[in-house]
Amino acid sequence: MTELLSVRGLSVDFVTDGGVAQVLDGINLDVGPGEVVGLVGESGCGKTTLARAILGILPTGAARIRGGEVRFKGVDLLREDPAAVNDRVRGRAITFIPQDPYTSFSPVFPVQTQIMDLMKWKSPRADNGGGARSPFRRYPRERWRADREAVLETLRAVQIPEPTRALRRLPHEFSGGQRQRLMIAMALLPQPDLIIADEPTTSLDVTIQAQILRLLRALVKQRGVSVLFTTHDLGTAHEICDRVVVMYAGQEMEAAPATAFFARAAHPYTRRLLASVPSPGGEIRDIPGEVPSLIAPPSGCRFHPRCDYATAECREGRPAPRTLAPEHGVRCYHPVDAPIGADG
Amino acid sequence: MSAVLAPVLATHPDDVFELHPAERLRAPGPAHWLGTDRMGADVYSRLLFGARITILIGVIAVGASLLVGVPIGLVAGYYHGWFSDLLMRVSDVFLAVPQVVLAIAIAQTLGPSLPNVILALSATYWPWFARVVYAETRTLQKEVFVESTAALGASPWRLTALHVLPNIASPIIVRASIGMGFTILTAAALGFLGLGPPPPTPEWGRTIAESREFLPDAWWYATAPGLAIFLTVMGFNLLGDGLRDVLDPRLRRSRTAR
Amino acid sequence: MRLLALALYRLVWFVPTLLGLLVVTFVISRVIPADPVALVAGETATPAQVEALRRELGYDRPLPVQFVDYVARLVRGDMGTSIFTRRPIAEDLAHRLPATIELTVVAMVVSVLVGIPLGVLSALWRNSLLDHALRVVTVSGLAIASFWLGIMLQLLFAMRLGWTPLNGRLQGFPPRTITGFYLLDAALTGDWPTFGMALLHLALPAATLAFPALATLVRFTRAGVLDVMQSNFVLYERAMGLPRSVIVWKYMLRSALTSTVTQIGLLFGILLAGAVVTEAVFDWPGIGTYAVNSILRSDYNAVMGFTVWAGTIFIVVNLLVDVAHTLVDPRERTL
Amino acid sequence: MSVTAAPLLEIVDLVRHFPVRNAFGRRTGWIRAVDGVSLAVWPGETLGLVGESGCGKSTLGKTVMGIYTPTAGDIRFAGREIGHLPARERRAVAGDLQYVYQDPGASLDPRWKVVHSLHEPLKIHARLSRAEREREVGAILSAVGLPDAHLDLYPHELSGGQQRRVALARILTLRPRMVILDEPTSGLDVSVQASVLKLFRNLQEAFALTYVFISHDLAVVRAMCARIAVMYLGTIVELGETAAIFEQPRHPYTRSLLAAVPRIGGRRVTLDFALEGEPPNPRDVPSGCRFRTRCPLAQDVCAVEEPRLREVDGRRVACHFA
Repeated sequence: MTELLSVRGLSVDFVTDGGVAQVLDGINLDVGPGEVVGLVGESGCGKTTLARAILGILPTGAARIRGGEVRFKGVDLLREDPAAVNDRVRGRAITFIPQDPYTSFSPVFPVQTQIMDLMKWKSPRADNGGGARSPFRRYPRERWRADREAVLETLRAVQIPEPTRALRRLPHEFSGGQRQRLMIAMALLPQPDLIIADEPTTSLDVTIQAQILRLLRALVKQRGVSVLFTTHDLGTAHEICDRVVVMYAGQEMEAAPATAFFARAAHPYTRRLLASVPSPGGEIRDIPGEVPSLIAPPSGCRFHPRCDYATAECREGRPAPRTLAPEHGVRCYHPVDAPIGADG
Repeated sequence: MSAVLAPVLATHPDDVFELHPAERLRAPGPAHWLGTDRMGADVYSRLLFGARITILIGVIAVGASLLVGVPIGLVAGYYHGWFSDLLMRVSDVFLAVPQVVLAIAIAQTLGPSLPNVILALSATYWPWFARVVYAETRTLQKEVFVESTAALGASPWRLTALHVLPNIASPIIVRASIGMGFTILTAAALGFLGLGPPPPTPEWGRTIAESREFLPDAWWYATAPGLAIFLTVMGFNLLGDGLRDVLDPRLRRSRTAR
Repeated sequence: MRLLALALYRLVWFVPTLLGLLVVTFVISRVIPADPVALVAGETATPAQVEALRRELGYDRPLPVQFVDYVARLVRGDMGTSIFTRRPIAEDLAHRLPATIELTVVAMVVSVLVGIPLGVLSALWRNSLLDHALRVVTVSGLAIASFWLGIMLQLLFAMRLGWTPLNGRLQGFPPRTITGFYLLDAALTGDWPTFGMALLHLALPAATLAFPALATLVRFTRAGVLDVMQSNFVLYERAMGLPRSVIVWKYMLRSALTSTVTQIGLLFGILLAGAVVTEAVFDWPGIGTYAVNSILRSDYNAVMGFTVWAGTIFIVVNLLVDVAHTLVDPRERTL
Repeated sequence: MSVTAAPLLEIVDLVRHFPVRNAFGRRTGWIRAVDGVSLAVWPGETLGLVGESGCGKSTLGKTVMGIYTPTAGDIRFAGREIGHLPARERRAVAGDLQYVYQDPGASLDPRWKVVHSLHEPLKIHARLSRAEREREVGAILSAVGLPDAHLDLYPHELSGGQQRRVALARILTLRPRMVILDEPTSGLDVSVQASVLKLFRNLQEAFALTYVFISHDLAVVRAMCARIAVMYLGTIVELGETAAIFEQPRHPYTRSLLAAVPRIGGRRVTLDFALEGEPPNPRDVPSGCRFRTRCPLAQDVCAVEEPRLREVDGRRVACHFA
């Protein structure tokens, strides 16, 4: 399968007051065309950093890319001319849905200003040749009209009532759910190949979350857009993803198609994680120990201090990727071959 | 520091109140590091004694403002009601007039003297403390630890004295330090306008006013006290900024740790 | 409509604040002094003259009655008569007001036009040479005594270099009075040599006055921009690949300005206060010089009149700033 | 749960409204955050209070706790009316009735060492000697699983989980009978959530606690609570045994709410999710039934008559068509 996005061996360090934190440690990740991939992990596992590294918007002062590549349609974005990436990839071929729809709009401009500013540079009808970056660039009348039509149509698609009036309003006049619909519309408008959605439903209520997930999945499937969807909530991942990748402490542990993932996950961490979801029967199982510091992370597999199956080799080196079934890969010396819930 | 040690550091301590007509307006040299003034007094020595007055004005005025402003801010911040509104409105009225203007009016009414300058400055600076304390108290009230301690059954007194006050101490200290600088500037302006302590007190603002008629020749006469004001005020401002940085990080870290 | 309601609301607060100011000045002028009449009469008055004046001024009546009378006079624009010029104080002040406004507005415009862009650049290029240089400017701007700065500028540019006049507003005849602002009048009448002269006279006092205001603006704009840089919408716009210049000069600046606009109100206070001493240094014929001269002549009524005027102007400006703030920040309108 | 025992907490027609003021400070309306809620909590049980943001569940908790005063209605705790007590007497009740915030660590004064924070409640409510206090604090500290060495630390020197334990210990030193837990797991990762829930359970057993468990997370509530009350726009729409309600919800809102919860390892629930729109503003509560604007079953009667909670199928439901 030819991948749309292919991350190989990506390592990112953050310089902090306490020392250098190894936030990403040799990450591999693939997203195929038209595929919705869930990037699941607990807070601090590096999923947001990975999303930002792919977008190329890591904080310039603190973050350092130690190695690896981010291939998008065969081109390594880390080594491409940054200006070209900004013109042709970011906001065009790869768009973004942020976590917090409340603060991701500028509070002082009407929604129309913000959407049309995006369209001025990122509309599929925009010609991003020379001078594309100039702030004084003209917005041709013809294109403006066509773009605005597209905006209204997309707002209808994300079920914003009365789109023409909605455009004139300020962001704070919308509810959280509606703002996230606007964000989805803005992510779709440039007709991208890939959308990176960073915990887009975390701040929403469960019924609104259900509406948004249903809408997002329907729209991207209908348009054949790929999505990389980060979340800490396994239930959300289950609702939206075709394939799930699990991260722990800056390392990817397991990647599997959604059905296989929720039925026969093989990595001990994944299995523990799935088991800690409260069961209807009231049984609660936690993972003993705490998430390690990334400034002095455990050697080898970073889960080994909390793992029931850990052996000496887990401490010595990080396990190489191994394929258990088609598209089901795991990085563990001791993968568990049993249905979920079968182990003690 | 140098203000306290003025009598020791001064090269010509007697000059402060004595006249030496023969040595009028000498340029800086080995005998008089910063030259002499119209009375033939050593500018450097008068500066040091001026520092004592300046610091004295600052400390007493800021101290008095603290004593008035902090309790008012605490009461207005802790209780919600018409009385709080009234207190803050009163302080708003004081803030609504530029400090120099109000201080001029007060100092003019009372007549130029050292205690009156201090009174004028205190009367115009206390609202700043009331404002800061009020705002900080209101912010703190929304903090979970204050609300939860109240829910634990703590009395308002306990809450204010043991939880609120210690937690707003650092902004008060920072404000006080910056207030020293501000007060010294205003005091100098009053002195310059002739509303400060009367001569022969070696007050810096008045010294600059006196020196003007001897410009441009006796440039040192005007330059030295201005630089002294500048360095003193900057010292307090930097101290305030520094204190902000020193007092804050621990708190900030504890709040972002979660 | 909502905006109008808000402006009205601010006006509702304007009246008590103004009344509060009058109470303060009343207390200062009538209650604090042991014998306010003696102050008004001056040092040379005989006891009999003082008593006569006391009855004439109505100072023998109860304080609340006096206060009502005081406010009523002020509302009619009656601030009493200056002992020195023998003219109504309100007239004196009105006559000198244009000079002060000209000076303050020029200083304000200079500090805004220079201060805000410098603040933005200082934040964008944090820890650059420019940023460090500007930090020196801001720290000294808040620490320097403006009268001393004025004297030093005179010493250097007027006395040593002779580039600018030493003081005053204009030598020779002022342009034909249309607005009372020399720059504007000269430009309107096409009298360009006078315009140049007026500008030259204005340069040093305006620079003196603008310096602390500029320092404050740089400081606040820098902090505001640094704050906005952390915000989620800037992250979003970066993630969507908008040109950096659009993010900075449209989105970030606009957000940072909402707090800076509030600062301009405070700034005006700094300028007005600074104007008193700056005018004194440069013999600028505005209300500041008038106030200082009145202090020196113990012209008591005139000083109080000046205080009321300055306070009122300041309150009015803050009212306008409040309204402007609601214009700049749409979130305020729902308040 | 014994039916014969008296309820520990009984709320009758509790109302808490917040005034909405315009720019002139004039009241233009009310936010009807809690609008006529009645329920009872029996000793030793855990009652779940669920609903989406803005449904009034936190306001309800804080009103019971005395952080807000009730606009109307009664709160009876251990047989005593506590909703309208003078401040001093109300503060004394805090010894028996306690409140845990969403982020308990934030309830510690950042400038106080752990030891002082733990002694404080005992200083307020109990007359104990220093030695007695130390014994008490030591016992509680080990119950929440913290070493004595932590006593001399400041909150920012502890991890988030440790802060949470200290905050719980602080509340438990008073040996309260009832604890209101306000969104105690919101924002936590599942594995951390699991340890926190375990801790709550152990403490309930060790200290014979009664919990009111406020949460928007239905999976957590299902695991923790024997009974639940579902809130919508300031009122209770369904109240009864958790198992029964999850098995067969009778109120249409409860049905939608349960349908929205992802269930791992099955059909995607969002494929069938049908509820449209968002909850109305609590300033403009619809006439009659509050849910009618989004309800698939709504009829004319719903706009006219507000349904009362009535006994249906072993639970109480506020719907004309339940």
